Amino acid sequence: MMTVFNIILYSLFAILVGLIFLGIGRKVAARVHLRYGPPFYQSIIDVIKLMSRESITHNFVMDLGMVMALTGLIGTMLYIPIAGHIAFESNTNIIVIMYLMAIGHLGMAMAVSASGNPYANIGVSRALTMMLGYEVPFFTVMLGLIIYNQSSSVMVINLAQAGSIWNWNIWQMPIGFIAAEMALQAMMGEKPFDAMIAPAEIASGPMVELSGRYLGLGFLTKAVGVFVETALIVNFFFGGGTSVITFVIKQLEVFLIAVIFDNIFPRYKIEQAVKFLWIFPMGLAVIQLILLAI
Amino acid sequence: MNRITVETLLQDLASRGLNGEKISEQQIKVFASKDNFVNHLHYLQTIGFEHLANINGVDYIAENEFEVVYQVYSYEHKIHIVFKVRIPREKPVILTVVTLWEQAQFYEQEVHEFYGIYFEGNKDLSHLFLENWNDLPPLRKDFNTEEFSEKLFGSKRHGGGK
Amino acid sequence: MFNINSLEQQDNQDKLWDKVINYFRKRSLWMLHYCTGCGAMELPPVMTSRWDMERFGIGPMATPRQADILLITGYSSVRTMKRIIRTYEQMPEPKWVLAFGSCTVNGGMYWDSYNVINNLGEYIPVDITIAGCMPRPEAILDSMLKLMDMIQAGEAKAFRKYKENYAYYKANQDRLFMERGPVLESAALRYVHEETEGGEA
Amino acid sequence: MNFNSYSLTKIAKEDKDTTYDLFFGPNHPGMHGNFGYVLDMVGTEINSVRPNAGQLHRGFEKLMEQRGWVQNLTLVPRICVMDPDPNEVAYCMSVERIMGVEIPERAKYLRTITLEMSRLTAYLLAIGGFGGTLGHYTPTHWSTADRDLIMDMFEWLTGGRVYHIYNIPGGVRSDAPEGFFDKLLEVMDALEARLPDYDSILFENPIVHKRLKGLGYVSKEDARKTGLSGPNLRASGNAYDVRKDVPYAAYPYLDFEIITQEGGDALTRALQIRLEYEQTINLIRQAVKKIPEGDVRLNLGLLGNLKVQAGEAYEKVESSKGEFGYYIVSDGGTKPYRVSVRGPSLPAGFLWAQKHLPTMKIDDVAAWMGSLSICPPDFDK
Repeated sequence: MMTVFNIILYSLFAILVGLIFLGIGRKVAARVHLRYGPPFYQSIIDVIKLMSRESITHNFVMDLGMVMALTGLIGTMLYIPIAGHIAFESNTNIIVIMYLMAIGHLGMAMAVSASGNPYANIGVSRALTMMLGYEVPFFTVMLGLIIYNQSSSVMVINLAQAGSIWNWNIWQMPIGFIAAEMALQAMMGEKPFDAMIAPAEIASGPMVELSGRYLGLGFLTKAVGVFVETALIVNFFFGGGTSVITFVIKQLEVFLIAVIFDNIFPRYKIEQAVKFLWIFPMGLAVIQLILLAI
Repeated sequence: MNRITVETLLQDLASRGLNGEKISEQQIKVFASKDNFVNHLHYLQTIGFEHLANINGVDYIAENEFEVVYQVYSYEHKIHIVFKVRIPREKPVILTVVTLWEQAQFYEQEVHEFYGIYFEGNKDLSHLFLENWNDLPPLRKDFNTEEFSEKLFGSKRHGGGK
Repeated sequence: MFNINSLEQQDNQDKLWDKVINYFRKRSLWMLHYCTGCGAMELPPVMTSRWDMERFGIGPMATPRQADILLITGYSSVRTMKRIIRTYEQMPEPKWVLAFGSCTVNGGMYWDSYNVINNLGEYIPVDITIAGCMPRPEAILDSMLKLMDMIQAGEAKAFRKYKENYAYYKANQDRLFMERGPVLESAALRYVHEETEGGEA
Repeated sequence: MNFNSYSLTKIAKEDKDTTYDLFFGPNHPGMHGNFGYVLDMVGTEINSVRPNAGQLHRGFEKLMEQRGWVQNLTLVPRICVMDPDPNEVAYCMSVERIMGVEIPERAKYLRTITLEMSRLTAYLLAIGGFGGTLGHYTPTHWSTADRDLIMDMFEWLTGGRVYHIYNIPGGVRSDAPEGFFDKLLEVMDALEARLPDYDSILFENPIVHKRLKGLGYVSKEDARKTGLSGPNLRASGNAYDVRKDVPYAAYPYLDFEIITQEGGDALTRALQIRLEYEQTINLIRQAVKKIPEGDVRLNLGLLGNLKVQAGEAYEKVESSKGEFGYYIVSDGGTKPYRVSVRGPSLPAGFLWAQKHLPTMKIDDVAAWMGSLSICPPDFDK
């Protein structure tokens, strides 16, 4: 019973924090554009509005896919420690996280292919291609972390960095951190790696056919995704957090760096993006791995 | 190639049997017959008039003739030629110039759509702009646009006032 | 023609829930990124730094499925009208239509054109019309704020009008799009060319 | 790493059933205006393309035959909403040519200033367009806000923000208000000071270079033969500019060079716009400095009843998109007998679409369209 309660609490927390992050991101982007921007709670309003709208479904697979995308990411989130709190304790949770994170995209792919819109299909094939691009360097960095800490538990990596700021992995493996940051940019779908959304090319890609509740679920997936991805970086490189507040502040910093980069670059084409990801972050990750091995 | 002036160009064209008139220092108009105008345009193209700016029609309903006007310009000589060809209104058929300029394809489609002039040799004269159009080509003088709008869209002069 | 009474009855049924949800609806208006005419030229200033409509939660959206507002930015030709109707019918409810400029009221300066419809309201229901050619950015922003007030008060119900009077709208639409004969008698003067042999020059 | 060489789409090209029609526009965020291409696709590669025009068709040329000579001035700027003044000037010049009148010197300078201001607004939009099509919205937001500085100046000068109807047959409507030129020079300084920002965020951005380089190449000869004009022509290495070759307004008195580049691809066209942007600021400064005192319009009698003697003329003006030409036939009445408009975008929008797009993927369509500065209303009319 307690676990069920925990799961609901964790998911609500992740969704709320993710949505507020998205709102703050929009606000920061607006400042870069020299304008005021929406209030920070705008994303929450958007989602509530979307949930109240008429929703057009194409078939059962579309409903299932959208729910699968959201639950996949929420499932991932449950294995990630937030300032020492964790829903499911596990010794090898990096492996589980690696698997579960793909489910979000696969669910989206299922839902979107079911709609049959060619723009959506192009978008989803781009999203999956992009996944190939960023997962390889990101998991290589993770491999480095596992070797360095002799453990594949996020909690252990987290605790190893406790004590002082200088224990953080960002100082221990700076090259790996840069590689992970680049991969993170692609993971969150921020520019220059947002080829899967690309409104000017494929009219917002996977979201073309989504209306009302489905788009709302898409937003929630995005919000949880942001939470999960920033939480991973904070756990791996910034020493987790002593309290939930500091943890979330660190997450926000990681997210805002991504937002700033998002606003100073145009987007790569998908093949250019994958090429970039397989050369630069991958190269850096391998260099880091070699340095650790020596 | 020597720079041609308006006067020498008019003389040159007169020797080839084309009447012309000067409009300004850098612009002339030329009248050609529908039988051999393509040759003349080809000649003009070879002496440097390589820019086809537009093809448009004019409906001279009083004289019962259409006129097809080719706007040709030379980057070298800096002269613009308004090249005019008259065709009868009952049988508005003229040769195409797609072989000389590729973009003529679309100008001819446009003139066909708006005047009903047929360009012999042009393979695709489908409508570019109008859909579900069964009336006279709209730019002909005997097409009454106000009456059309009134019947189909219910428009009223002065917005229905007065 | 429009059955106002039944609309009001429907409104009274779910008032409380609507009041709450209307707040969220008015604070998050997504408009469709479709420029049907030249009035769209004043949208970039409204969307970007100078007037910044995102302050009010208004933003452009890529597809009709995602959008709440359809902006008819100026005159619409017959071909555009077809696409507007398709777009409008794809949008999920609740949806609103803003019509820009004089051309959408009575054709404006294109009143006697053979390809521009005169009164947009005959083909789809319009919530707000903004006068002017083209409307200034302030007018656009003001109309958005007015629409927000109308949504909060539950007055912006034109999309229901479309359902209840579908026959009326459909008849008007069909007049334009159904296969039809010539509108004017002068069409008999048309010349039809028969390809002569050796047509190639 | 060449993804094309082993992609499945190559195999699929032979299979007839795998192609599908994709409607790129009119209702598409990447489309410039209400226009569209129907793309015949295999995977993400384009097989062939069919322009889907006509959504903007208003029958301008017919309507102009229904209205008086001066009434038509309300119609002409609406042919190109991004850059409206060249239309007014070309129309007025054609009318003046038929009437055989010469406008006062001060009016010529005022026309030049409005033309160049209009060009600046169009270039700022084009800069925003480059950003938007590449998914880079920061320059879009900046440049649209900067464009408003000029819009405010236009409003002060003419009373209209977008459509000005400032040029009339015989000159311009009224003289510039007091203090206008000083303020205009200030605005020019402000806009010039913004250029380094645009350089660093857009024109020198490595990803922009990567995206645009080699896209939509037009060779020097092809550009001349197919009727491209304006920045597109000059970016392919042709030194042709109506302002220099067939001088009009006050351009003969101003000192400027035709800017040409050799590249011929989308990147060169983007840089061309950036270079000409600088030149335009310079031209406005020169014109403001040299403007003489005097009348701003001829007395042509009551303009509402203006009669133009029989005749015809084709006059062209260099707009931000290329050569705008007005061919006007008058039969001596109170209405034109025929007005034909030459819009600059047709060769790019139709012909080059059919040449370029089948070599591209869906990714590049919007950027390609922006780079050729295609403005659909000027061929849709």
